[in-house]
Amino acid sequence: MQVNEYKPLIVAFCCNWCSYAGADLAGNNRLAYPADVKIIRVPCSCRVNPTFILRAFQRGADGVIICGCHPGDCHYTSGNYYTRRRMAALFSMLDFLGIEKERTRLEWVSAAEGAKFAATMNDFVQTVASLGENKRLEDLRCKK
Amino acid sequence: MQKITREQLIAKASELLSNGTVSQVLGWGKGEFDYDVTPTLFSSAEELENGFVFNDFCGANFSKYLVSKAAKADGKLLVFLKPCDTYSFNQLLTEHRFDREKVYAVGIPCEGMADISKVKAISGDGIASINADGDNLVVTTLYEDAPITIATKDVLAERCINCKSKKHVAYDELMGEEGEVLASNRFDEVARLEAMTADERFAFWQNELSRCIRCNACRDACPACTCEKCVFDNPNSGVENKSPANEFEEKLFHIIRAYHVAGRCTDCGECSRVCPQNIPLHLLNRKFIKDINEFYGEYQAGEEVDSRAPLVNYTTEDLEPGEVFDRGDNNA
Amino acid sequence: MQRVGVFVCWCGSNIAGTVDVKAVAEALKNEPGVVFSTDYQYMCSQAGQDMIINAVKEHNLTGIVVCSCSPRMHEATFRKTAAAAGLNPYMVEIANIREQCSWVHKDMALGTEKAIILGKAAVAKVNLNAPLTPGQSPVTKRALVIGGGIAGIQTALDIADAGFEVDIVEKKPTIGGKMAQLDKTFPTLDCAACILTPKMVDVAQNDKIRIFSYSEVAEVKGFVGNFDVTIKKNARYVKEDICTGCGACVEKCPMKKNPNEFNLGMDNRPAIYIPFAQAVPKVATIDPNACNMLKNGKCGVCARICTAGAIDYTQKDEYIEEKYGAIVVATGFNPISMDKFDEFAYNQSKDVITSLEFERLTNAAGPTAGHLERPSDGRSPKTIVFVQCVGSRCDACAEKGKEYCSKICCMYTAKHAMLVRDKYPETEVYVFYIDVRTPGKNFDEFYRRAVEEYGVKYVKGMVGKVVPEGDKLKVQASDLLANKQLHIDADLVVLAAAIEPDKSARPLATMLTASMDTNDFFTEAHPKLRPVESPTAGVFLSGACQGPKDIPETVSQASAAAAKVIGLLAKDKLTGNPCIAHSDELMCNGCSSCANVCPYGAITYEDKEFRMPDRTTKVRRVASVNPAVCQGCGACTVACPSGAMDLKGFANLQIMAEVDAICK
Amino acid sequence: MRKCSLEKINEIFAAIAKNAALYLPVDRTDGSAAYKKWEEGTVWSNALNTVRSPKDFFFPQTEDLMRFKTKGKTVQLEDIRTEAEAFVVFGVRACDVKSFDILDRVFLTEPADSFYANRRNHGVIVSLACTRPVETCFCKTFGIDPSAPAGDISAWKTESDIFFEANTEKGKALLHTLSELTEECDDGAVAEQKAKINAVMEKLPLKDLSTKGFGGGKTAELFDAPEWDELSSACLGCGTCTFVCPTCQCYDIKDFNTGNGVIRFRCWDSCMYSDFTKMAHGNNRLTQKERFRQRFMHKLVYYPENNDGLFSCVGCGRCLAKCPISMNIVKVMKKIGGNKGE
Repeated sequence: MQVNEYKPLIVAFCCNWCSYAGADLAGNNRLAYPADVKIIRVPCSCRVNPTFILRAFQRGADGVIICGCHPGDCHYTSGNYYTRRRMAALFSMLDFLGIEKERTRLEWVSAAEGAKFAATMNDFVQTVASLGENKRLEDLRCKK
Repeated sequence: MQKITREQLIAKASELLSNGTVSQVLGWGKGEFDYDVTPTLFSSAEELENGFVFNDFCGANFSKYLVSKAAKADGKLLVFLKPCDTYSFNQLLTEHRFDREKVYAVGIPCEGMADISKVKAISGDGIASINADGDNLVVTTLYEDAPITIATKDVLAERCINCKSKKHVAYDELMGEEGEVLASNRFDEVARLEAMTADERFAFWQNELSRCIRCNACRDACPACTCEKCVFDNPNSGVENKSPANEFEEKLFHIIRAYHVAGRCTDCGECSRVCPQNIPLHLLNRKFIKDINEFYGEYQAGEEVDSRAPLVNYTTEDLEPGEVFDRGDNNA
Repeated sequence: MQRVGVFVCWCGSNIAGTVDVKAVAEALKNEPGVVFSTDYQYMCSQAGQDMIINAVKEHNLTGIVVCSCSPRMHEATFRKTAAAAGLNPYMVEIANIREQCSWVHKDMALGTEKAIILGKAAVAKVNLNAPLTPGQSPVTKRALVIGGGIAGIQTALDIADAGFEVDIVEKKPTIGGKMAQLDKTFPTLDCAACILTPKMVDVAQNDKIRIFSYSEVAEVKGFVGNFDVTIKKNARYVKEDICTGCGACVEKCPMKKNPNEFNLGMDNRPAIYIPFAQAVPKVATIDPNACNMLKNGKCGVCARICTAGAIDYTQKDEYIEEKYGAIVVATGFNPISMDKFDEFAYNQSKDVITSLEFERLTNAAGPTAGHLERPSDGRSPKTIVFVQCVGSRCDACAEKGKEYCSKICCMYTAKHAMLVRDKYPETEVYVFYIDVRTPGKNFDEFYRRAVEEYGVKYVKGMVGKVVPEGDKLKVQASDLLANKQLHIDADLVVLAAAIEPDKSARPLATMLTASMDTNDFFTEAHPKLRPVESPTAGVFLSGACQGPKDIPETVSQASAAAAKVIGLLAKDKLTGNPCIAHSDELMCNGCSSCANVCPYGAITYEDKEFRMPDRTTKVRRVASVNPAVCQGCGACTVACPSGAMDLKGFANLQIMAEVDAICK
Repeated sequence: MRKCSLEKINEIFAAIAKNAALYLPVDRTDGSAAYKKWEEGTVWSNALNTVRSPKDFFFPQTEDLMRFKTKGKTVQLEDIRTEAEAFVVFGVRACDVKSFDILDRVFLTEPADSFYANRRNHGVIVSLACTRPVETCFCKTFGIDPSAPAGDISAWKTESDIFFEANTEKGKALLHTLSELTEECDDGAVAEQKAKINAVMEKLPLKDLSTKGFGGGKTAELFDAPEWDELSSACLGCGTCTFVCPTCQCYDIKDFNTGNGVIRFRCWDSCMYSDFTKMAHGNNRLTQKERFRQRFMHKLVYYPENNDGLFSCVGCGRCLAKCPISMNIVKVMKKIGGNKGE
């Protein structure tokens, strides 16, 4: 197995009701994932503005993951359905601009899925780590 | 050559002015050269006679002016709308951006508008005059003794080559014959880019967007960009910026610009028409349109008033963002 | 500029074990706005909270950052602390350095580094916080209980007892639910009907309680304290207020051969029926799919026989709109379908039955009047095999069955086995189990009695196959302790089918905007500390809709839910969540994008006059948010192209500040 | 005067590029031209005008001025100024060369703009006489002779040769480095070329446009002219005219927080923008008409008033070609001032 010295910076936007609680449950169950993942709590995944994602990349993030309630489980009924469309459009556009599509991800993690949360983060960190540093959507001013 | 003439339009406008239907006319004003026209307000038959033009260079989409001009007009404002303009007209109505009661819309046919840079590429620059003659443009220049004849179809603007519709989706009155929605090849270029590798696409856009001077012409000409205050001008938005300081900011502006009009963009092509650096900005908008069509079913912004834009809509069965890339048409 | 105090909690060794709390407090000292930074063993303790209060006073703090456990745990605690210190409670931000740091990262250096970053993000956010004041809304002092089983009954009775009006909506013709179908109850073996039916009568006689039986919830609008609910009262073709429940129609109805739902189809009932003798309301119902009059316009026997004149073939579904302050979900459970479990021959043999069917077979009011008879030939079974965990505790990947433990099966199977051996001592009874789980008062004693006093043969192992052969059921099973295969010729096989939430729960959850887990059980606001509340304010959970439960547990949860409802209804006004959307009308385009995505209809538009730069005025359409209706999801903020719409408490700039702090 | 065969032009470029970065107009695939850094194989464009003017080399669109860092509660300033690289801009037309007179008066008047001065000191401008004026050209209006461009070195191109004449010390030094590739010659061929250009100039549609009625002292007369309403009516408020203009020199100073410090930078601003010169009390020009008027009053009245009658337009014609709605300084001059009725 390849030992990766490079530590990616991952920003995870988690909805308060499902995924943030899922992350808490991962904590309760002591399910480890890399410290590279930093979570930002939002009321709903639909609160995540594409500008936040671009901002994270600008500021030095190597990967951005948005986690919300499973479709149908949104605390606000429909928020995650909008998220799904918004992110499908945004991710596709980033890919169209030649930016690695693996750097962005949308995952549904329920409050009961602590294990899934940890597994998802482990997998995402590994995926991003294998891509290396974010070069295509970076702002060098922020990396000094 | 356009099927409708300047004289017919002046006659119609004069009639509507004189019978009190409208108090002002939003039309194309005569410029310095035969190819430059300025959106102009006319208030009388005399003004029309002196300054109104209609030719193969009247590409500007007037819909956006209704946001500012309709409210100010005393009576109704007459606006001439080409088929593509009517989509923007409806989209603006959907978004409650002007008062329909203040506008008298006359649909006019369009045979496609010419792109002056394409004319110059053939005739050479130093244009002295351009006159339509049947399906041709006759160009005289400062350097050639003989007039140069160019087929109008060879110098059509990119958006007109890929015209999506000759049908007017909104009007109070229609001049000339109604056309039909066309099966255009407007997504071919997007598809060509999609078929490239990610590296190639990155290089392509890097080259295109690096030319951006952030003059905001694309935004300010866009009929979908009618925000009272643009996020890029608003210091409290967190994304405000005035210049493309680096590659990131070039991309940021154009991604967000296209994203903000995604599902609302009628594909009128004004962004690319006005770009002083000839960046194919419409491709970004078309990418969103193509994706939306493929992900959520065909949707044409502005086709119907009050239709719900795809990004403010959903079904429970929508595809996941991860599945966007599993569709096999993307070899990146 | 804010004056921020940072308080880093050790949480004993929970945080301090993996995070150098002193280093965190020290590092955050230098962050912009921070004027005080300290650490303490238990920030949430009274001493910890006092420390915060004192620091606020001593250092004139305007904002507080607590680096501690999840905000879902103690955000409310520290907001109260801030309020006690004279600060606006929304000037508090929590950096989650326990669940999302110390508990998931083993390396002290990495954990500390991350904790500092999370702290910086919280500081960056609190620097942009503004005091928020929640809005207030009135409370409709009436509760709705959805589901009329023992959970709904208990909740309704308790709420009514406190003096509030309660409506029960039950989709079946009678309340009573699953418990009404049971014979005896563990671990006391008292008869279910004997303890349930008096409660049903109490409900019927309570003037605070209305029962909408044979009814469903059709639509829910509004929010905590102010729900507008539409109840669909299905046509039962019998005037409820006139029918005396005499049963004459039931006796005379010619359409007799319809599977009797109450007895799980093990016998028949007429087209017009009363589910059981003690039904509440004791009113007949016509099954429109069975009634010849309704189907073909021929018959009319019941109408002729009914002296009260209660039959009304023209009755239509009726929609009733009512306002409620609180809603309790008590939709209960059902055994899962056995269709996918062909190895147990459920669909091949009538003598393979589920435990609930077994309840009806042993119930004195059941199809056999309580005599244990095989459904196939009516003979008394000599050998009975009980199979545990049918569809419970399945592999996650298995297509059939459920991953979870259904919780009640071990005990009712012990009950069944014991009752058989008690009444028919000559019968051989086997119970195949994976584990026997008996936590509960007197539960293990009960199970041991079954084994030790009643000689029930408990075998650890699963039944592999049941094959009907002649009048026998060949049961192949493994005995894991003896490590051998068993072949038993059984007369009756009883499957302890897993239980699952009622199918009506999922659409109901959508209407209520209440969240569910992947198994369709309703999610509680907190699994330990708020077990009877849904995360959706004003929606409470009672009984098995939240997870598998036995009767005592259901009843205690039902009463707990009632207590929560009473607490809510006792208030005259509710204080809302101040973290709601807000539109800047100077920037609003009036485009309706926000209203399109608002799940609550909280956004309306008005034409407003604005002074333009050129000193003229212009009338523009602008959005405004109803603070009582907005729940603060933020969908509108992203839909808004101009950024006019922002969310208080999670503002664009606040989230970007967090992003910046994390990424720098 | 020295000359060189056009066949050897790449040797000239190579020689210049040996000592300095060389920028020259290159054709782009979209039919326009842009300045590009020369490297082996770069083809010099014949195009008259680049979309962006050579102003960008001396006054780039964005430029970092300084950096702040906060350490604990102290702020540290970092001077990030460096000596500019030596560079040569080749093929600058007479109009664009003239723009440096206008920019110099703004940036080099004390207190001098050290960033601009730094680049100006290290940059050499090799101009080129016009070969093909077009319909949008009106440099003559501002007294510019397209056949006699200024610059550190003036150059003329004929069918076969290129001619150089150094005008400044910097120019002489550069031309000196090319002495092996060039030979001394008389100005006969150049005079012929000049005549050819001037003949074309007589045919230009805007040849009679005059500055009559504009200039210092005209503020009171022109400020409230009723025509401004109509002229500005269609203006979209974009910055295209400003950003392609070789003489527009307004900038905004902004701070960018990188997370590790603050970069204070300046970037082009446009008087067409709604937040231009916005101050604590708000905007001083509230409507697009006021902003539109500012741009042209500045070029035609305010600037000459403060700068010995020098207009801050050079007639390059870029704004005529690029304005999305074809509103421009020529139309303004014809509608207002001394060109009325022409």
